[in-house]
This record gives sequence, C-alpha cells and structure tokens, in this order.
Amino acid sequence: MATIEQWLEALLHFCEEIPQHKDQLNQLDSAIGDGDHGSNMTRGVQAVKDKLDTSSYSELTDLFKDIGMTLVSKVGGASGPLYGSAFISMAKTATESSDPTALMAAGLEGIKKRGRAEPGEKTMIDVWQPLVDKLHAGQLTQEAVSEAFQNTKEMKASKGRASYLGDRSIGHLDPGAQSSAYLFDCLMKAGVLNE
Amino acid sequence: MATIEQWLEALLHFCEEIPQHKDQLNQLDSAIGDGDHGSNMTRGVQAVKDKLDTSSYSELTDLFKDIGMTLVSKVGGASGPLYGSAFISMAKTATESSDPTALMAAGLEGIKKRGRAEPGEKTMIDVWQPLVDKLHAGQLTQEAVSEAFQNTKEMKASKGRASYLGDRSIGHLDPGAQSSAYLFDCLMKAGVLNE
Amino acid sequence: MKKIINQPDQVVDQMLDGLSFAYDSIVMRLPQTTVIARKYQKNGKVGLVSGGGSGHEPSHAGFVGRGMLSAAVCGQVFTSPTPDQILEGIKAADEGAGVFLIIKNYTGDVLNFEMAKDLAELEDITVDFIVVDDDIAVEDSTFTTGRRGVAGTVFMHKILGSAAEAGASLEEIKRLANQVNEQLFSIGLALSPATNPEVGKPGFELGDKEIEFGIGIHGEPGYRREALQPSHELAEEFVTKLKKEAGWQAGDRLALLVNGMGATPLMEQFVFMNDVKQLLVDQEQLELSFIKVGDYMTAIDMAGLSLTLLKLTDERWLDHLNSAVDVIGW
Amino acid sequence: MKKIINQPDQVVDQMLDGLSFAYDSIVMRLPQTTVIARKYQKNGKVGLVSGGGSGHEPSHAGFVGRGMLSAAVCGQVFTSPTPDQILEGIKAADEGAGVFLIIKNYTGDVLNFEMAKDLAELEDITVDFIVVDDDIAVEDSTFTTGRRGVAGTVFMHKILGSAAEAGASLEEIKRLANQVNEQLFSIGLALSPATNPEVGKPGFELGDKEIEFGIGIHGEPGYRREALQPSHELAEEFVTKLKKEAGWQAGDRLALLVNGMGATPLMEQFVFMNDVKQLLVDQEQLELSFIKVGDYMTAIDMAGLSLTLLKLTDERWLDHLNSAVDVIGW
Ligand SMILES: Nc1ncnc2c1ncn2[C@@H]1O[C@H](COP(=O)(O)OP(=O)(O)O)[C@@H](O)[C@H]1O
Ligand SMILES: Nc1ncnc2c1ncn2[C@@H]1O[C@H](COP(=O)(O)OP(=O)(O)O)[C@@H](O)[C@H]1O
Ligand SMILES: [Mg+2]
Ligand SMILES: [Mg+2]
Ligand SMILES: [Mg+2]
Ligand SMILES: [Mg+2]
Repeated sequence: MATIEQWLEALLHFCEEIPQHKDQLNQLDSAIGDGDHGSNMTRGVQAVKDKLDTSSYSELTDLFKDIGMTLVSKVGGASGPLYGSAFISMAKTATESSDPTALMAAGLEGIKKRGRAEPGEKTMIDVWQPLVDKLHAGQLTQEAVSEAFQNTKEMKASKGRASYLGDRSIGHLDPGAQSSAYLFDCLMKAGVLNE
Repeated sequence: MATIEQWLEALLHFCEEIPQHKDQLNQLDSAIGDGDHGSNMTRGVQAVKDKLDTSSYSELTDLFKDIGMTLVSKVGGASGPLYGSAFISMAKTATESSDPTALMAAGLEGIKKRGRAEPGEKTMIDVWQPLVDKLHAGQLTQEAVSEAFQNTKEMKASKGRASYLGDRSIGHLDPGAQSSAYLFDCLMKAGVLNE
Repeated sequence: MKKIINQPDQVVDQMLDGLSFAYDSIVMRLPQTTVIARKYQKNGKVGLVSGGGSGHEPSHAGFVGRGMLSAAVCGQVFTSPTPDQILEGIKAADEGAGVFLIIKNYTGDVLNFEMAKDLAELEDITVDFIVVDDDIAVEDSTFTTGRRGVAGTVFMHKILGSAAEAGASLEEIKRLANQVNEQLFSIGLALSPATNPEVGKPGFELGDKEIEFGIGIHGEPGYRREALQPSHELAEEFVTKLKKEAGWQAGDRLALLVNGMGATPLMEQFVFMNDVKQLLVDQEQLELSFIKVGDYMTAIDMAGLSLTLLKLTDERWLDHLNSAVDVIGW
Repeated sequence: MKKIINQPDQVVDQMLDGLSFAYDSIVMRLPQTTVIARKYQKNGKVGLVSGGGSGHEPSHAGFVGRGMLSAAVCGQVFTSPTPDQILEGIKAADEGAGVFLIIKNYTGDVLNFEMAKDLAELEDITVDFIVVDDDIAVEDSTFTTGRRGVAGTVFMHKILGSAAEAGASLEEIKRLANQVNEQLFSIGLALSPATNPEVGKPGFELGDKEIEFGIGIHGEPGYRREALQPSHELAEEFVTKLKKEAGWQAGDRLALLVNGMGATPLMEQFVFMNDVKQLLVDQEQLELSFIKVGDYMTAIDMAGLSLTLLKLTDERWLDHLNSAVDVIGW
C-alpha cells in the first residue's frame, strides 16, 4: 500500500509535468476545443504546489481535499470542476480506505458524476475508466496508459467543447485525456500505482 | 472670344477626363490627404455631365451656375465648395463679361475667398493663380500648366488636410492642383483658352 | 498579437479595475474577486447573476445595474469562472428572495455554476438557474452537450432583469427563463478569428477572402467555410437557417439583435441590418417589434457578427425589453 | 478588403436605412437625403445639427435624439456632406429659436457647413456654429488649418444638447460652445489603419509590431511611428502630451473619454482606462468626475483608441454630461 509520501511525491511531480506540457496541452485543445487546457491546468497545479509546499499532511483525506478544493477554485473551465471532483471524491473514500485502486475508482466516479459522461465520449474518462479497470485486474502498465490516451483519437466527441465539431472531432487526441495520462504516469513513477 | 459651344465642349471633356484619372487623383490624395479627391470629383463631374446632357444653354451664366450648384451638391469634401464657388463666381461675372480671362480670374477669386487661402499654400490655387496671371499676360502654355502643377511638389502645405503633415507634405504633388490642371488642359484643348 | 495591454495574464484583472473605476456610480468590483456587482439598495428582490469567461465585453459586467444583472462573475479569458468566485457573486446578489443564475451552455460554465449553487445552498441561499442555449449552428441532441449559449443571452439578461426589478419571484423567473429560452435563436459568422491574449495567436486561420459560418463566441470554428459574400447573401443564409429552426408565420412578432463580434464596425452592422430587414419584413412579413444593433456579446477582437431572434410569444416580454435600465452596455 | 457590405458605393445609403429602421422610435431618415433627424415634438428650443463624413459611427447619427442632436448630416465615407444636405438638416432642426451647427475642424466640413449656413439664412433661419478643434496631435497655428476635430466633439454634442434641452438661447449655446472647446483636448493612436470601402485598401501601412501616434479619424497618419508598447506606456505618452497642452493642477476636475476607433475590443479600452487612471488620479491627483469608455467617434475599422480630456472649469458642465438622453449611442 502506497505511503502518503509516495502520493505527495507523485502529485508534486504532476505539478511539474503539467507546466512543462502546457503548450502541448493548449495545442491539443486548440484543435478541438478553445486552446486553454494547458493554461487552465498550469494555473491549477501551480496553486496546488504552493499549497503542498506550505502544508504538511498526515492523512490522505486532507491531502486530497486540499488538492480538490484548490483545483476547483483555480482551474476554471470544464477541467477544474472535473479534476476537483475527482480529488474531493477520493478524499471521501480516503476516510475509509487507503487502497490506491479504490481511491482511483472513487476519483473516476467523481468525474463521471460531475460531468454526466460515460466512456467513449472522448474525454478524460477514456483514460480513467480503462486504467481503473486495469488496476482492478492488477494489469496496469505504461503501455495501457498510452494506449488508453491514443484510443481517444478515433473517438467522436459527445461531451465538452469538442462535441460541437461532431465528426470533425475524430482524428484528434483529447487534451483532458492527455493531462490524465500524465497523472497516471506520475502515480506509477512514484510507485503509488504498480505495474 | 470663346463660344458657349467651346465652353460646353471643354467642360464635357473635363467630365470625361476626371473619371479616367480617378485612381491617380485618389493616390495623390492618399499621400497627403484622405485618398478621396478622385472619387469626390468623379461623383461631381458625373452629375455635371447628366445635367449638361439634359439641358441646353444659351447663356454662359446659366451654364456656370448649373455646374457650380451641381458640384457644390455632389462633390462634398473641401473640393466641392471650392470648385462650386469657382463656377458660381464665374456665373456672376458672366452676366457682365464673356472674356475667358476675366471669367477664370473670377473663378480664382471665388476659390480664394471660400478657401481663405493664398498662393504658396499647396492647393489648387497654386495652379489657378499662376495660370490666370499667364492669361492676363497672354502667355498661357501647356508647359505653364504642368509647371504650375509640378511646383506644388516642393511646397509645404498650410491649408487643407495636407497641412496636418507639416514638413512631411513636401515632396508630394497636390491632388486639387492636378484636377485643376486637367481643367485648364480641357479649356485649352477646346480653344476656350488660347496658347 | 497586437493589443493594447500590459502582461497578458493581467488583462482580466486590469480590465475589471478599469471598468469599475470608470463606472463607479453603477458598479463595483468586489475586493479580491473577479465579481462586478451593482451598487444598489437591496430591497428583497430576486438577485440575478451571470458570467462566464471574459472576452465577451460588454458582456457580462456591462449589463450589471438597475433593471438587469445584480452581479457578473468574470473568469479568465474564455475560461469559466470558478465556483468560489461565483459564490461571491451569489452572495452579493442575494436580497433574501433567492438568486437566479443565467448560465450559457458550456460544460465548464455549467459545472462551475452548479458547484457554486451547491455551495450557496450550504449557506442557505436558494438558487435556481437557466442554461441558455440559443446557438443554432450546433446540432442539438440529448446525447451531446447541445447548443451553445451566445448573444441571445443578452435578451435573457434584459427580460429577467426587468421581471426581477418588477418583483417577480424565483419560481416566476425560472418559468419565464424557460419560456424565453425556447423562443431564442442565434447564429454567427466570422471574417477573422479571435486572439486570446494569453494564447497569443488566433484561434483559427481564415484566408484573405474567406468567412466562416456558425462560429462560436470563443473562436470555435463553425459549420462551413466559404468565400466572402455580399451582406445580403450572408443575411439570406442566416434567415434561412433561423427559419428552419425557429419557424414563423407572416405577422409574427420578433425581437432582433444584430451583434458585432468585437472588431466589426457599426457601419457593417447597420448595412447587414438593412438586408435582414428586407428579408424579414419585406419578404417574410414579420413584425420586428424590438431591435438592437451593436456589440453586446463579443469574442474579443473577432470580426464578424451574429443574428439573434426572439419570438415574442408573450406580449409582456416587449415591455421587459423596453423598460429602463442603468447599466454600462445596454 | 473584407467587409460585410454590398456595393461599396451603397454603404452609406444602406447603413442609414438600417439604422433608421432599427431605431425608428428615436430617429428617422429624411426622405431623399442623408439626414438622420430625431422624432420629437418641436417646442421652440434651439436645434443642434452636427455631421460630417460617414465612417465615424456611432457618430453622428447615434447621438441624435432627445437631449443631444436634432439632426445629423451624413456625408459619403470620410467626405463632408454637401450644403444642400446640411440645409435639410438645419430645416429639420429648426424650432424657431435658431439652429446651432457643431462642425469638426476640417476644411471640407467648414466650407460645406458655412455654405449651408448662408443658404439657411436666405430662408430666414438664424444659424450659428462652433468649429471643434480638440486634436492636439496637430500643431495649432493661425497660419494653418489648425487642429482637427475628433472624439471630443461627442462631449460637445452632449453638453450643448443638454443646454438646448434646458432651453438655452442661441447666444448662450454659442458662448458655452466656445468655452467648452477651449477646455477640450484629445489625442489618438492606431494599431491598424482604416479601410474606406470605396477606396478598397488601407489608408496607410503599419508593420506587424508598429503603432502610430497622433492619427486622425480619417486614416490620416500621425506624428510618430513606434514599436508597440505596453498599455501603460501608451497612456504615459498621451498623458504627457495632454498635460503639456491642457495644463492642470492637483485637484482639477476632468471629464474623460477613452474612445475606441472601431476595431478595438472593450477589453483593451478598459485595460488602457486603468493605466490612465493610475497616471491621472494616483499620480497627477486629478479628479475624474465623469468617464466614458467605448466606441464613440470611430474611423471605420481602425484598431486604436483616443483619449479626450475636458477640464471642468464650470460646475454645470458636469450636470450637462450627466443629464438623461434618448439616443442610440451615448
Ligand atoms: N462532460 C465531461 N466529462 C468529462 N470530461 C470532460 C467533460 N467535458 C470536457 N471534459 C474534459 O475537459 C477537457 C477540456 O478541459 P479545458 O480545456 O480545461 O476546459 P474548457 O473546455 O472549459 O476550455 C476535455 O479535453 C475533456 O477531457
Ligand atoms: N483652403 C483651401 N483653399 C484652396 N484649396 C484647398 C483648400 N483646402 C483644400 N484645398 C484643395 O482641396 C484638395 C482636396 O480635395 P478633396 O480631397 O476632394 O477634399 P478633402 O480634403 O475634404 O478630402 C486639396 O488637394 C487642395 O488642392
Ligand atoms: Mg479548453
Ligand atoms: Mg480628400
Ligand atoms: Mg476554456
Ligand atoms: Mg475627404
């Protein structure tokens, strides 16, 4: 079972990864959205980093709650409430369980509920859902992460801004799926989630 | 002494010359004004042509008055009242004299009075004044026309829009001087004014 | 990018300071927030809160004041504001009779306003809302996000603002909002894209002679790209599309908004208005009972315009549109 | 040239039809003319007529209505209207107490309005006028045409309109106009030139990162070309120039107009407003008693803005600026 230090390491790493991929995320969002997903997420994770740098945590639930609230109040757009809801939902579950699979499953439920979306609609859920499924099966791999992300390319968007494009959304990767893939990468690198 | 037919021929020719040089006049005006002198004058002479085509004249004064009023009500800008005043002033003088020199001198006075301008201010007056002087001296030539027009190039404008440019107006020909040069050309070609 | 700004990430903050200073008899900026609230004696009426990403000026802060909005919550450029900011707007708008949110249909706006509603209800403020979705360029379907909210939202502000001013209850406002939304139809086109100052380059590319039909108000591309056409043909495309969606019969009464997208001179908007008039009045025999022409819901510096129709199925809506207001941008 | 128009030479005609149709409760177009007159019961007050070339929308037709202008005479784009049209405007404005003309200082405008005054006096209408020359970008001298009339003219419309509405006599209006004109100072800059639809190409060229200080409202080039600077530096250039011309002391009261040139989003205008505020209020300790920000005197599709100051040397001017009007564009 992952320690809180591992979670912290993973999440701080995520806070560094996103700004480094800001332009890439904006570009993905330009193709099928409004070009700001990188900027939105960067604004959010920078605030999260400030928060984590000035706080100390002994309980996962406090950590997740702070991250969730910070994301909700800093990111804006669609991704703010969605990532925020993921972490707030994880915070709730963390009062009962510290099992990473259960926590990530709770995050997924938070996103689905807030976004009223299902797998196959070309959103971040198309990374979260298959990877949570893999976690349950004990089969999470680096390849699974990039495969899930790449699968969004051929999907037709029916949620979020990309849905306005209808069929023209096909052939583009989903920006929220990319940022979620980075999250899973970080969690794996820090050993929170195991291959 | 020129006949009314010669005046008519000259002025109808002017009504054809201006539209042919519309772009050139606009370009001259773009350099030191607002780029519309060709359009303004074209709008005016087309209305004059319509008027002349549907009227017949036995008196110069009637002819000049109609042209003056038409120009005043169709050209707009600075050049409309100025050319209009020239012809209205000529119409007044035509009740007493049909001497082309006296008539053109009256036209010049009309412009100067309306525009409150003097020679050397880089306006149409810098064509009218030297050419009326030449007429008085019996020395009007084609070269004198183009010389007068060309002389506006090195002048610094102190009237009209070009004056806003101050020294930067130097080096450009004055558009109103060019259209006036066309008028004198037409009057010479039709034999109203003699070399 | 050629803009009269300082640091791109300071644009919203400085814009709100400039606006609230210039019009300090009408509005104020709530300290430490991006909320523009009206200066007004509270008197137990329903409060109205709108907002969304910035870049649509004069929307939404320009419609805050007596007879329209109680507060506008301004996000980063083209980015929905966050729930904590919206909550501040709701609290400022609350006069004790509940607060009504006017949300444009974008996932981000809907999610953030919904979360704010939850937070407000924790503080015992009754909140209800309408999601405006007037943009017929986007195909509507219960399986997708549905139509976007665009310039028609301004009519929603005006009508609900007038009703609230007249003392309507939260339920009445909600019913009115639903009725108006059903009769509200908009469509837009662009001659040039918008440049978000934080992004630094245009949202899409258009050739020298190309226009794009059906664009959104955030630089979203539209449904068809074509060569530039005369204004009367553009008007025809819009009227045909609107007729198909809105449906109408000779004699029907409409309110109309010709809306500039930010960089389109009024000259062009009025020429277009004249073409629309010929189609709707002379040809379709409709009665245009209320008209506005100008920049109301812009996309920063996009050149283009949109046309909004509201079918006046209720006589009182016209009174609401005509009633006096004290705001910056109406 | 990318514009929403039909034939370029029909633009003014169709624009005026569109405008007068859209706002037919406020104004009407006099048949067979390019005059927009207000719909209003005549009651023996002084009539106010303004106008000039088109392309400055909402000027001047947008300021016709109760409390401002009686009529606006609209010339071709950037071309002064002709005396016969101005005469129609004067006749429409005449309520028996004389008509006052608000002319911007351009040779063409001055000459055509003067001729119209002569014609009106032949018809026994008493006419007087002011030639507004607020543009400090142009050096003033009795040996030249002098300063141009630019955005400050809108404050002139408002103050005189309010005075006329309150029943001031022609002589009183004339005196007031002279006093206001002496305290009126403007200066502008462009990020991009204007394109007159009849000309079809921009009036001047500017590089990708260049701006031009001191431009006029007809695409006239200005006094200096420079690399684009942050908004607060642009504001500094303007304030320095204005201070030199207008002169002021801490505590002086000003009315202020930040005016967009047609293609400049309100976002930028409000950011600029914020920088102007810091200079004038925080640094120069002036009191900004009245402020407007928006498109009031445009140059078609020029991107840029101008800053106008009116030194409020008379307390009553503020009341005139604040009084209610019923016009399209104020
Ligand atoms: N209803 C939804 N459910 C889940 N994810 C969504 C939904 N709508 C959008 N998203 C995700 O949000 C991402 C866009 O986020 P972002 O660009 O930050 O917000 P916005 O669309 O408001 O600009 C999309 O790429 C998608 O992954
Ligand atoms: N005060 C004046 N006296 C005489 N001619 C003048 C005066 N002002 C301008 N002009 C002439 O008018 C010409 C410009 O005419 P035009 O471009 O049609 O009008 P506008 O300047 O109003 O656009 C100038 O080139 C100049 O010859
Ligand atoms: Mg986005
Ligand atoms: Mg000119
Ligand atoms: Mg966004
Ligand atoms: Mg002109």
